[in-house]
Amino acid sequence: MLSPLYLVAAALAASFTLGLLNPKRSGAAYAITLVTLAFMAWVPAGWLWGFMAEGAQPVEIYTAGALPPYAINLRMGLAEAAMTLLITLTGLLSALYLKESLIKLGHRGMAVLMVALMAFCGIVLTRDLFNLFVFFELAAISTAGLILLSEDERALSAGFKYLIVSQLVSTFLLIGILFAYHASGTLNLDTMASARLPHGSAPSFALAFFLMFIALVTELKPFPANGWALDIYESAHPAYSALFSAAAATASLYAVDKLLLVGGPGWYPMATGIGITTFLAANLFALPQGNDRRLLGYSSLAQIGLILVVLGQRDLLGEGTPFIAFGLLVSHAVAKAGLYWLSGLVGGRSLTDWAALRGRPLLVFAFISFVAMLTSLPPFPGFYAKWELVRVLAGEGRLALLALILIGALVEAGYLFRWFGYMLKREAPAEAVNGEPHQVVPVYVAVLAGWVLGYFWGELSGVGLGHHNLLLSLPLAFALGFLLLDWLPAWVKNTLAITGMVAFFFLTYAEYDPLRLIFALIFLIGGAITLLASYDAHGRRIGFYPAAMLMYAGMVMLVRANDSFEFFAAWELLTLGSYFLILRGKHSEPHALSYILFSLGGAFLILAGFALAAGGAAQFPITALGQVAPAVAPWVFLLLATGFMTKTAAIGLHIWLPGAHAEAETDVSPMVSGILLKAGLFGLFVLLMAMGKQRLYGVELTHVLLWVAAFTALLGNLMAVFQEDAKRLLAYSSIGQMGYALFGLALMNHLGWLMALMFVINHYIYKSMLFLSVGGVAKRTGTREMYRMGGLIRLMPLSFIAVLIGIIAISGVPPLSGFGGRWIFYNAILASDYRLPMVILFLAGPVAFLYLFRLIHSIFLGQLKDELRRVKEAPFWIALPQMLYVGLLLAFALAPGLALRRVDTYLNLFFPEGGLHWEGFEITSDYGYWNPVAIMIVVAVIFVSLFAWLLFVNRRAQKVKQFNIVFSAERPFRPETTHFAWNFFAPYRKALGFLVQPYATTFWGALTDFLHTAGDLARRLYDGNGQSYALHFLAFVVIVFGVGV
Amino acid sequence: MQFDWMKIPYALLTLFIVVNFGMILTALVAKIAARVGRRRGIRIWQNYADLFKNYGLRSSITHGAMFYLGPVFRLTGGIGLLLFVPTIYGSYVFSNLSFAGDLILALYFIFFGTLGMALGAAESGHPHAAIGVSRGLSQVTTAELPLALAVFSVALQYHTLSVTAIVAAQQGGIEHWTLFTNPFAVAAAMLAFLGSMMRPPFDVVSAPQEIPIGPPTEYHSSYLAMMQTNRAIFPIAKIVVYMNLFFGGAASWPVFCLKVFLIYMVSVFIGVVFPRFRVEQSIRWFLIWALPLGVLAIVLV
Amino acid sequence: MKEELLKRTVKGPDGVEFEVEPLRDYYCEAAPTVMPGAYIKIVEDLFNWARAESLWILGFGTGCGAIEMRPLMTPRFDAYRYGIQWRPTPRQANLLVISGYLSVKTLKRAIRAYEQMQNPKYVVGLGSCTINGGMYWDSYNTIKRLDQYLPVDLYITGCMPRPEALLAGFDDLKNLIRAGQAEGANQYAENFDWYKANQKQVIHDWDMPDYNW
Amino acid sequence: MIHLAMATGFLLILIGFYGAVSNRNILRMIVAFTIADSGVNLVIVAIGYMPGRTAPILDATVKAGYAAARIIDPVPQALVLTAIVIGVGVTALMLAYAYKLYEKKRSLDIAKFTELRG
Repeated sequence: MLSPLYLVAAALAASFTLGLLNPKRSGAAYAITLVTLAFMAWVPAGWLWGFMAEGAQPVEIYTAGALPPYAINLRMGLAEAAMTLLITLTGLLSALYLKESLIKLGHRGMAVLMVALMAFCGIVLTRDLFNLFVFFELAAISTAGLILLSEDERALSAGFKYLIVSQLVSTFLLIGILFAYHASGTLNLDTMASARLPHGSAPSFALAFFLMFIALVTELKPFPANGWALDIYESAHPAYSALFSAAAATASLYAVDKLLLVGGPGWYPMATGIGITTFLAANLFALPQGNDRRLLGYSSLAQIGLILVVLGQRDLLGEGTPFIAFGLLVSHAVAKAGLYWLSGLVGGRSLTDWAALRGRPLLVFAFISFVAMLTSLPPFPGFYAKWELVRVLAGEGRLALLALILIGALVEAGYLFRWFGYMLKREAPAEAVNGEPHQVVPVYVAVLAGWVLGYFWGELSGVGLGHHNLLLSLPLAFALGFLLLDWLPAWVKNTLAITGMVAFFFLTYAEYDPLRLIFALIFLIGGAITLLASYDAHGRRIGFYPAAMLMYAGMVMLVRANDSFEFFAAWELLTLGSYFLILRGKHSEPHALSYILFSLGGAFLILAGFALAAGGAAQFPITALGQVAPAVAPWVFLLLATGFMTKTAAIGLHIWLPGAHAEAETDVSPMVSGILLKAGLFGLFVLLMAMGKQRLYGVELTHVLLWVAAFTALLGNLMAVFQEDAKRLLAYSSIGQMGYALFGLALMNHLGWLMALMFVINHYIYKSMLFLSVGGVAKRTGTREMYRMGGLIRLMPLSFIAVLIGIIAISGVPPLSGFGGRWIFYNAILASDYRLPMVILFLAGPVAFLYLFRLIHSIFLGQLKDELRRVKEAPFWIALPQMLYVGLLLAFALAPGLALRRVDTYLNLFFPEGGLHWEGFEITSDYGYWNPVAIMIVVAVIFVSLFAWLLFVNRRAQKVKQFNIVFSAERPFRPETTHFAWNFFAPYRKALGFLVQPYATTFWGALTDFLHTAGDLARRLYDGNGQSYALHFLAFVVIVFGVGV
Repeated sequence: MQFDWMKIPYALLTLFIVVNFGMILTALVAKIAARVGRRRGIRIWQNYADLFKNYGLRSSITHGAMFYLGPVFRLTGGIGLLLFVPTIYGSYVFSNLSFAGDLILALYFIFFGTLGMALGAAESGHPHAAIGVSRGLSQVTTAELPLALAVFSVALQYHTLSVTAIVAAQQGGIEHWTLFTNPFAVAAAMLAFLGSMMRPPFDVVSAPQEIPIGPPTEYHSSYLAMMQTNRAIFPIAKIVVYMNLFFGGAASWPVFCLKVFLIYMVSVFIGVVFPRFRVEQSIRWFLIWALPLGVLAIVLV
Repeated sequence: MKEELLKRTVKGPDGVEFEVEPLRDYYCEAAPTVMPGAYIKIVEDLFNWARAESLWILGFGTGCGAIEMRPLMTPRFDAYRYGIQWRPTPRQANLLVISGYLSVKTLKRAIRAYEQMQNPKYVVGLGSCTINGGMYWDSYNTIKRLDQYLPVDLYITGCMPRPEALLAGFDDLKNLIRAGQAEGANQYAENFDWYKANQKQVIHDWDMPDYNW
Repeated sequence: MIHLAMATGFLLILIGFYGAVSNRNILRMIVAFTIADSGVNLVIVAIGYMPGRTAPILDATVKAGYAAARIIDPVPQALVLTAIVIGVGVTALMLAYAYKLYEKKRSLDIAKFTELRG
């Protein structure tokens, strides 16, 4: 292991060597620079390896031949090694990225770059306050120098603004250091820290510390003293910005951390306060940003603010602090550096210009990996860090802070995912991305590093907290494997996917309890059946399979989860996967965004709920939800239930669903509707099984759920009635159906749960079938608007049969399986304590007829249009699963016991009373009885006899065509004017339309508008004037002083 | 499972009786309504003539498979509804096929015919058919609501969903009828009854003046004959449900005939007096007048 | 020929263009056929009785004589008691009453309505105008003899015939039906070409298929 | 004496800050910052000063053995040298910026360089 001093020495030596070199030999100078930087990276890499693998001990490097405090000392420990490695690697990659511009600038530029990196390393390594100051000044000067060398002319003024602020900062820092020295008699951080106790209370020391602290914190660009930083981020060369964002911030953070060591816990609240304010403000201001680099700048400020919060929570986090802080830091550094490098490849500066990346799948993958890292999604380090942070904060009752962090994170996810949507969906600029290898390689290295770090954090989390490494779980690995296989043709991948899912089910089916078995069946086998439709796709379908498999993996992991961590990780994975799937739709960009935002919001609620429930415990089995302390239990229930209901689109939280489900691709809609929605129900099942009834302020929460569910069912159905778009209609219908299922759960009795399960199965079958069928029709007709179709029954008989069976089943008419659901429903409500919510649900039932009839009539019946006369039946692979579903539906209608009987017995564990009795084909409850086979036979016999009779008496019927209708002795003009389909239920709208005013949409729209407007107004604070920024800094100092001291 | 094959001829016997009773009853009712208009009205056997005439028509057309199946669905719905409910209380012969399911089966089977008929009518491609269906479905959403509440209330009251058990609970005198033990439920249900009998003020579905007879516009010949058969069976079958739930059921055919006739007459009385509601008016009417009764019924039971 | 009945080229959703010929694609082209009665005589007799006792009139007033039909529904005449009622759709009606003069324009509608009724179906000509043109005998725009265009089973004379006369006429029609002599529909099918030629002779803007199913 | 020096130092800092935020001319701002720098240096020296002691130079008059009690604190004295050097560096850099900014817009008004904002 080489001495850390080489970090400084090598940089200086190389810089001076460059000065001696012939200025014309830029190539050689560049080579020297690269070699030096590589060497500089090698030094900490060796140390890190030593610490991690060989158990080396931290070393102190003494200078000037004397021991501290009489001389400056440097320290190389695990943290230092990691940070300097991060810094030097970023530097190396940036230098690589900067090849052309460095060679053009000549050796001066390279020297400044090396000095800057040296200074950052110095800040990390040194244990001496004044030395820290010197390194900071060096960093400032070299940073300003780098900016001065930037190509963008605007960078000049940005650099000057930076210098103004750094002058102020250095003044404060210097005075602070000197007074601290005066008060403590030492400049050595460790000595000062140990000397703190006697002197700590001295006001002069406190003041001195405040000056130092505020100066160093300002280096972290806190709100509002950060306008200068944004200007730099926006105008500097992206490689420099990467350096500032990743390397400089790392160094400054560590400096603040070291200083806090001196200051002690008394200063933690101030750090927290500054951090959280910055986090929230920066995220808010980023919301209306249109410039990519400035947006990244805001995001950087926010991330650093968050890490400052973590440092400020050191008193709680204790030993765990580095795990969390580093997790967030590396996520931020890797992602931000990567994104800045990417921004250099994109020609335009508007967010929508990033659509240029679309032609390069690897870069798209890089982009989304970075976004996922920034939003702390699994399996990246930030995810583990977020989980840990929230767990501890909730465990110690710092709930307000927790809420603020989550809100800020949601806003951040908002603008990042919006950006991602732009990238994938907006019109690509004419000029494509043509990254040179030296520009693309750093990006790839960053992506790779992100994934490796994800694995590494998984391992750490396994060692420290006993969690599973997510990347090692089979389903996720299987899903990620498709990333590597994406070059294969779609049908090969489809076969692999189906095989994998079916095989996994057969490998594991013995491990599930009856309830989970149902869900596992739907997720795995059901998913495989739905995937059959994907054979219809041609080509390679880049990106589809990783996304789909990620979603399925998430769902499988959800069913298999034992503790809250696994559950939550699975939840986020399935959310992410389904988001990608939904985003694939042609016009789905805004809907996918609203989906991911609602889902993440819900996920955060779940996260908070679990954390609250765990009360700080590292391991929290799902089953332990039942033993949560009574004081917090209702709140936990509330958080988790709301979180899950975001996924099932309960009313008020439903606005994401119609667009997301309707705009998705043909084979994706059944996945996200028929299968994905069940994840939310599974969550609710798990929640209610563990927690049962909860009371909050005397209100029984399941009762509230009951009302919410009833209104969801009613309004979902009502809204479906007024849709012109077939897929939107089905989507709204799903909202209603989920309302029914939720209602069953909230009834909190045996049959209610059985009914919910029945809806789970039924809804999976018929909604998958209907979405496929309607999707096939839409594919053939080129429209989703029902009134443009009509009369397709003859041309698309299979699709018609699927829809026919589907609507009979949904409407609950015997003899199909929907009736079973209704029958159990009646028995369940009879056993319930509540009566009034049923009124709403009774109204919802017949409303379903309206939209179902409209669906089948407007598409398949009525008048066929000119241009659709030659439409063909849906493609084989889309029709095949439909027919399978028809078979499944009939089978389930005949023998519901196959699926339900075991669950019925299983539910006795929770509700011993009120189960069903299964005798032969007859099903009996406490109230009534039902024999599906008998019903089927009776209906079939009557139907067939009558049909035969009609065939006999009507044997000479003349088949006529569509205009052979009586038309008041006239004839129809054209099919378009004869097909009664548009605004089909006009009188109904007149009577009950007031119920479907889009209040929820208005509310959420107003909220986002408000956030946007607030951010847009507030960011005018940064008026671009260097003097204003100086004033901001002074104001910041005064405010922090006033509030904190 | 043991199945008593004799149930099939027994069920057919019920069917036979009810078809004929229905034919005559509807003619009788038409005569009564004619009398209100000071006419003599149709002959009591007119329905038979019409039925034979329609079967006797030599030609017919078809618009497609669903159009063809529509009347089959319709009549299956009527016959099924009749047979899933025991007709005569205490009689094994006339308990029909009620072993297949309870009250809920009957309630939901009502929609079987409606749905099939709506689909068949829609395939004819005639806009009036679609308009009629649109109106009918819109109206039924709120018209059925009070009935659903009443049924819920009755089931709560008797703690069972078995029709036989509900009738049994009402035996022993008129004061045991649900009509007196749970008057709000019966009131609500009877208002719903008005909505489902295709008589004024709730007959806008087939509104003969503006959308010539709505859904069945294109139906004729044997299709129409089947629908006529259903027209004879279905109201009776429905009234049987009402009778069993609210009016003590019937232990013999004479009582059956009397009760069915009287219950039928409720809708006739209202129908001949009141003019027609538009769809949105009837929706509001049911929500404002019938729904509160239903809610009262389930709250008070 | 009306524009909407002309051949047109349309483009399907898959981008392929094809021709739509409304008269062929939207209308059934089959010609009417003669429909024999039931094979067993007693069945046919039963049906004829039922047909006679269940006369469903198409509610289509073609001319001024329609005014005389309304009173039949009133308490004074109450035709319902004879098994007569009105139907709003030709599909369900089996009696077409041509109530008075028939302008060429209306003739087209009357033909369409007639053809859309089901076999067996009956035509009653009401008033002298349907027999010889009546007071419109020299009009350029009304037809003079109905039976050249539609197979008439019965004429009820008068200008106008009173409701009582109508009732008497319907009674006669019942007798004809019961006797199995009201086979207008089959007659129409048998002499289809002749009827069509007559019809097309007066109707110059023939914008419908030859037989309206 | 110390207090006077320190007060003067702080006064200079304040004057410098005031000058920096109240003058829109970039050169004047730079001058203001150098004034503030001087103030800082003065403060540093004042902190290290102890009344009645001598300069921290070990020679014949100040024996090494007694030095601790006889001389003033040498550390601030040393630090101030570094601070001055750094100050000079920063000032030079700012002047370079001023030159370049002037080249770009032919103006030294800080308020004219606000194209980056929001």
